[in-house]
Amino acid sequence: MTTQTSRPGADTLLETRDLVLAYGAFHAVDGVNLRIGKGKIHTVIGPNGAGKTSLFHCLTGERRPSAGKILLEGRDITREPAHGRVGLGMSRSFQVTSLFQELSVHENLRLAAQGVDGWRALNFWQRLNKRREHLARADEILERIGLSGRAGVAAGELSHGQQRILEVGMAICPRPRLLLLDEPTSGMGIDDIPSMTTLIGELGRDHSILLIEHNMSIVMSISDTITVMNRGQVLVEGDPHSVRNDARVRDAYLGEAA
Amino acid sequence: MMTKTLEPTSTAARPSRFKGRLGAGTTLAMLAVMVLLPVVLPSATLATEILIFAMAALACNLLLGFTGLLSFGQAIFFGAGAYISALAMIHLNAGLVGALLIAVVVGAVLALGVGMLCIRRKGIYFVMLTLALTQMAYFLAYTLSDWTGGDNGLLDVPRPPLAVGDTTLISFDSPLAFYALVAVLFAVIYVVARRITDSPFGSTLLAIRENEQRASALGYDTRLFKVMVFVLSGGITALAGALYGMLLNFVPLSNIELLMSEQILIMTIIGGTGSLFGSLLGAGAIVLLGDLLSSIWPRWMLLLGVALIAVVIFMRGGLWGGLSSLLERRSKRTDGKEGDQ
Amino acid sequence: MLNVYLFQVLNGLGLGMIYFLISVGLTLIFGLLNFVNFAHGAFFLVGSYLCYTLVSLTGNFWLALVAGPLLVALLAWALERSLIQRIYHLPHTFQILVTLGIALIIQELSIMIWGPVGKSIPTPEALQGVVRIGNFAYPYYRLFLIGFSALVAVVLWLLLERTRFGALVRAGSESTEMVSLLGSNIFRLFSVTFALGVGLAGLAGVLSAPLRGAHPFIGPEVLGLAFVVVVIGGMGSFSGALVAGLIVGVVQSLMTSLWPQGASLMIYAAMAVVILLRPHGLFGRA
Amino acid sequence: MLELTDIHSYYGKSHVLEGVSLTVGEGELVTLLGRNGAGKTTTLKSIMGLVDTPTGSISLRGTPLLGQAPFQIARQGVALVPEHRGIFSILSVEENLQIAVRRGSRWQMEDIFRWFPRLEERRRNRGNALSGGEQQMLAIARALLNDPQILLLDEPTEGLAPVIVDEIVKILKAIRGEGLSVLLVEQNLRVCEEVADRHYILEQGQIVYTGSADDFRDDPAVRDRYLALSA
Amino acid sequence: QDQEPLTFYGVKSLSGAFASYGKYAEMGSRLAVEEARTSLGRDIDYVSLDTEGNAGRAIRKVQEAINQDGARLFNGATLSSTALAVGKEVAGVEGVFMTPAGADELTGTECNASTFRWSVPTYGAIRETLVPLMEALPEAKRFYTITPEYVFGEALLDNAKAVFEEAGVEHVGNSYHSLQEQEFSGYLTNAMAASPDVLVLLNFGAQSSNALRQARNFGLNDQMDILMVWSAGLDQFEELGAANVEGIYFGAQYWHEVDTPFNNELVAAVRDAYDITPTYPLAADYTMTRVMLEVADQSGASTGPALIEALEGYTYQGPTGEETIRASDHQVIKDYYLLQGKAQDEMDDDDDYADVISAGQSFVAPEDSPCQL
Ligand SMILES: Nc1ncnc2c1ncn2[C@@H]1O[C@H](COP(=O)(O)OP(=O)(O)OP(=O)(O)O)[C@@H](O)[C@H]1O
Ligand SMILES: Nc1ncnc2c1ncn2[C@@H]1O[C@H](COP(=O)(O)OP(=O)(O)OP(=O)(O)O)[C@@H](O)[C@H]1O
Ligand SMILES: [Mg+2]
Ligand SMILES: [Mg+2]
Repeated sequence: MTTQTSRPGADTLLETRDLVLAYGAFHAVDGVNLRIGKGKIHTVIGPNGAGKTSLFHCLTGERRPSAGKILLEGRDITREPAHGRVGLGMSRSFQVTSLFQELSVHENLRLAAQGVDGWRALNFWQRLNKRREHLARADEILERIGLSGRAGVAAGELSHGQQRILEVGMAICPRPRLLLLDEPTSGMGIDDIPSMTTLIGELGRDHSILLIEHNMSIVMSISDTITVMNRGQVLVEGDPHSVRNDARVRDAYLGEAA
Repeated sequence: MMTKTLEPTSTAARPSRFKGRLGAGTTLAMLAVMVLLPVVLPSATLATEILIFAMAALACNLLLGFTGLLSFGQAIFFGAGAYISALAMIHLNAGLVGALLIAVVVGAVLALGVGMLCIRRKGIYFVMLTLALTQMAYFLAYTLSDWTGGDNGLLDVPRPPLAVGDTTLISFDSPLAFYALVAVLFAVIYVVARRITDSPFGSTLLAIRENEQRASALGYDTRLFKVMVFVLSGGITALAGALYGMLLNFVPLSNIELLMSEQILIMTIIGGTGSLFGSLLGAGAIVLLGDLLSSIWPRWMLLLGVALIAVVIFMRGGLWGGLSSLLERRSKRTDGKEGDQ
Repeated sequence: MLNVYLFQVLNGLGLGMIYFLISVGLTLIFGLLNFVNFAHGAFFLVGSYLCYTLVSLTGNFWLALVAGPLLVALLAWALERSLIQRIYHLPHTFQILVTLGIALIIQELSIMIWGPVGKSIPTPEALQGVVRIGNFAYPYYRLFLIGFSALVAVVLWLLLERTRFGALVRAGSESTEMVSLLGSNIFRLFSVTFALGVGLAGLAGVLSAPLRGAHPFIGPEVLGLAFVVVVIGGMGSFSGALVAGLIVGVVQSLMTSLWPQGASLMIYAAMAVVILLRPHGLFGRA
Repeated sequence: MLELTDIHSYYGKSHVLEGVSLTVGEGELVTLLGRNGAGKTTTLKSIMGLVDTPTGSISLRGTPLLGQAPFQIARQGVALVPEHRGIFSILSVEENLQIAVRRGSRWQMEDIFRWFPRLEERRRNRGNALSGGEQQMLAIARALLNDPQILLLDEPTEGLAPVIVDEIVKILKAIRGEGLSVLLVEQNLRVCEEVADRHYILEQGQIVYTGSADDFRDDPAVRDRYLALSA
Repeated sequence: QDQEPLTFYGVKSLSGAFASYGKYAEMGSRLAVEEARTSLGRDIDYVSLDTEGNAGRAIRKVQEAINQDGARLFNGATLSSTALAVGKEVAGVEGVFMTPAGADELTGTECNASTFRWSVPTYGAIRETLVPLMEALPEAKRFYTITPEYVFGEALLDNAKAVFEEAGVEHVGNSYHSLQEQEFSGYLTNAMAASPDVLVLLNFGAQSSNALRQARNFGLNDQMDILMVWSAGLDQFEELGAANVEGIYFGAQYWHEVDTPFNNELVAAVRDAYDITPTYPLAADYTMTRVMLEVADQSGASTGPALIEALEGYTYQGPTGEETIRASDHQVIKDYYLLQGKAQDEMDDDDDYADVISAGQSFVAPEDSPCQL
């Protein structure tokens, strides 16, 4: 069987080709071909240990793939370091909350907004408050994620759920074209989940999103495309309806929840 | 919602309105201290030594306090600055400005190299790399004895005047005049360093200190930032080293020893990591402690040991942390509503 | 006639075992407690001086060999309970600061107790003399040291890798809270581990005393050496300390025949190269 | 079995629990629900002696626990599976289990491997080479080896695939079947309803609702009010 | 008559890594000042400046003393680097500085009008040990040296090589080692391989102690004779202990059992004052302090240059016998000793570690010295 090298369609934002990530002899990601369309919410689901986070690490530059390529609008970014990808319009959140614990919530967001500045972040002569656009962006995001009341509090003092929200807030600060979210709702309260769902849904209008998520109600309600991974490989790909009704997916993943 | 307080581990961590006010005050306090130092202390020479080490501690603080890099490599820059400026004056007839500039440039370039090597590793391995490089620099200085005087030290280091052509503008032969020179340089560096720490660059350093992985994911090339601080720190440290050579008219091999790195670090930490003013306090405390106690009790270093432990246990923010929390408590008592947010 | 290089290699292996002994306590404390002990050299110093005092009081080296390390461990235990325990959770910077302080205090106290001039400790009677190999000679005492260090290595390895105590201590290096949640008294576990690591420094001090005497300023040098070994081997790695100790010993011994001036440069250069090429040392783990 | 009376807990100066009282009976599975930041985790930590709890009383079968060190509390049979699982990443799966083994515990290694065949497969893996689900199983397994009288679980299904959640639910049922008392903190209502005997709801550091599983099921108003499901 | 008080400054390493030296040096200076107060009948202020074992600190304190208090009379300094730099500072204000430090540059390439040196340079130390040793051991034809790699060691080695050549013996090898080395087994192995008749240790302080200890450990003393050219004298013997010292040859600047009037007085005074036997640093700083105070008093010199003039060519009875301050380079001309360690059961008292084998003076002729004042 011959695999045809795909022509990156004009509507493809990010593409992986035969991506492999090996931990020693074990292939956590084993030849994944993924295509994320522009302006789409693309969700990756799969049982624990399927290799979702590992795939995610490759996309964000946290780990260098053992083989295969990653293309952003046709440009090969496989070897681009993590910080370089932000400049190219990719931004991520972490599965395990990763914040500047001792800095204030506002400062966390401001730093996130400033990050895309590239060389201008190296400016060591201007005062912080001269950079209005970052301050304004931070305020705007604060409003949007509903943490305005806690702007001055150190991030480490927020509750787990609030930290999750801040985590996503930081990811959208730099106005990315592609947003990579790893289990944004993990550990969130049931009451916050709907608002997170709404938030992601809204974000989906301005951004392309790659989402890793276990919460089926979110996944099914907002995804445009769902990729189901299993044992490092793509098991099924399709729209929510077809995935939900796929026997293999029920077997490997959904169980009774379907 | 209730207010939560975390124990502050560093004074630079979270700027509050109070700290801001205090910050502006410190620049003034700094100027006052610099004017008073030679008057209060028994000699201007002692005051000069304090400022020189304060400069080195401040540079160390940029690494440790603001970026979280514990460098045992400061002696490389300090020693190199001293040697290079002395050699430039002795062999190339460099003037004051030339000698200091060469020191700064060489210090910065060395720091670029050391930084690029060392930041490839993190944590204790980073520390050990800087330590190993210091040992190697020491060995090099000791082997190149034709240039450095080896174990005997480099003698006959001049203290040139500020001159234009052949006209001497200001001579620094008197201890007080030299003190004035060092004080002016220190003041400039202090103001520049403050400015830098308050800039986007400085705030990013704090972010890197807090969580490097996250900073990188936000688009910051954290290595670049770290190398830049190294360069900055190396340049300033080398300047301090050059001034030290001029002060003593002599460059001992001990300038480039591990012990020198250790001493600079101790001053930084005792003064308060993350506080520029603290560096002055730390350098002052350590130099004065040695000066006063050594004449009373030969075993005074025991007290230095006790002081080190006490700072960690009781006053983690160093002298500055202790001082500012004292002031903060005071100010809260006086204007209670304003102090609390 | 035995080739001098060959003999240097043999001598280096012997030296390496001593270096292993000097560094193993440091690597244990770092690996298990994630604690950077800059007072390691100072505890070594105490071991050497205790050996001196015990030998001059009783004339019995073997007594010193048993009592010396125990006393050092006891001192460590007391220090751990009163001071170190409070700083495990702090960043390495603070640990370095406190232990530097301890090292200074120990050094100055040693001068107050034993005077600024060093002391010599005689080689135990039973181990005086040398084995002759061709026209070279090797002291019995050094042979004994090699054997003893090997024994220590085996016992320690069994303790750490094959016992529940070892697993618990390793677990504690990751999360103290979780270990207490499993019902183990983490504080006692840590005290024991710290005392063990420091006791090993004391043991090295006692055993080195007949070779190098006791001197109040020996601490920093021993510390530097121990760090080189530990870093090359991988911080916290037990087998790393053994292999790196041997490597450093052999390199150093060979260097004395090849390029003696550069011996100490060489080991620091080796350390830098190892860190750059193998981020976690030869045997360290991420 | 376990009884908390009017406990107040603090992180430094911040007052997080403002008088929480609850009980877990012998062999009972009780859930503790509530929004983010309500203090669920803090309640569990208070029981284990991990947070500052100056007032109130906590007792296990009449023995006061307050004031004891966490390891002493654990030795009396209170086992916590914490929020982030607390797997020792540098130990192998087997070692992770071994250090928890208590002689005389109702469950021994063989039982564990029977219940969690996945863990047996991965027994030589380091803790950090496990997926989230595997880690959760390991954490529960480890707690069971620790001879528990009562098991405290903090969001055991967080971040798990639905099939694995089903697996966990089965395990919870089995544990309850063995007569072990369980206090479960959970956000997944489906799981709660499936396994629980009784529910508590915590809000801003106070218990605002308590009721049996049936009452809770029959009273959707409660959910709307405290858990804002309909939002 | 009313004389203004003399103020005297001792540069002593009281704390830090050279405390073992500074402690005794300080005792010596204090004793001399104490005695001079009665014998000269005038006020003498003594101020000690602690170097903290750090050359930089030492210089700053000397500068301070000079600038603040108008200090002009200094002695002491253990470290060569400190001594050289102090000499320069003092010369800048035409004061007087006398030191027992080891660097030949003090009265050689870096000499100046203000700096005086009491200790015998490497040239004399080598000549007065190797030559008499060769006489004592006519069979010894093969010599092996162990040398620290820096200026001081190099100087000793060059001098030793010259002596070997003159005597027509074979220099079968040399091992350099670095300044920080404390492990000598490798170097001793090199020495064994060369199978010399005499092993010559050219290092000093803790390094020479360890080299000797380990040489005994390797049984080298059974195979060859061992000479430590630059020993520190009594305190080093105490450190090594009788068992290590036995049979070994040592060079020394001072030995308390030398029978000269000055020395006998000194030993008695030190026993009286401190209940110890004088060590080299004690004797050196005592002698220098006493000589400087006496000359200052006798000559009535109130300025540096006058005192320098009075000191130049001054001859006095010192601990080694008659000692002369040579005018051309300010080197004190005095004896250097070759000692041999005794067996423990032959020691007459606790400090009787060694016999004096020979004593004598060898100095580079004034016209050959790089220093021409
Ligand atoms: N550092 C590592 N070394 C070896 N194996 C690893 C490592 N990290 C993860 N693995 C293995 O790789 C597989 C994939 O892990 P990954 O974290 O990508 O899963 P996941 O799909 O994100 O699961 P979850 O939903 O539980 O987070 C797992 O089986 C895990 O055991
Ligand atoms: N270490 C801490 N220091 C200060 N405050 C804390 C700390 N940990 C938690 N808090 C605060 O205590 C409150 C209760 O937190 P807790 O973790 O118990 O909530 P929770 O109910 O478990 O929430 P979640 O569902 O998000 O896990 C929150 O407001 C949180 O901000
Ligand atoms: Mg994952
Ligand atoms: Mg919680």
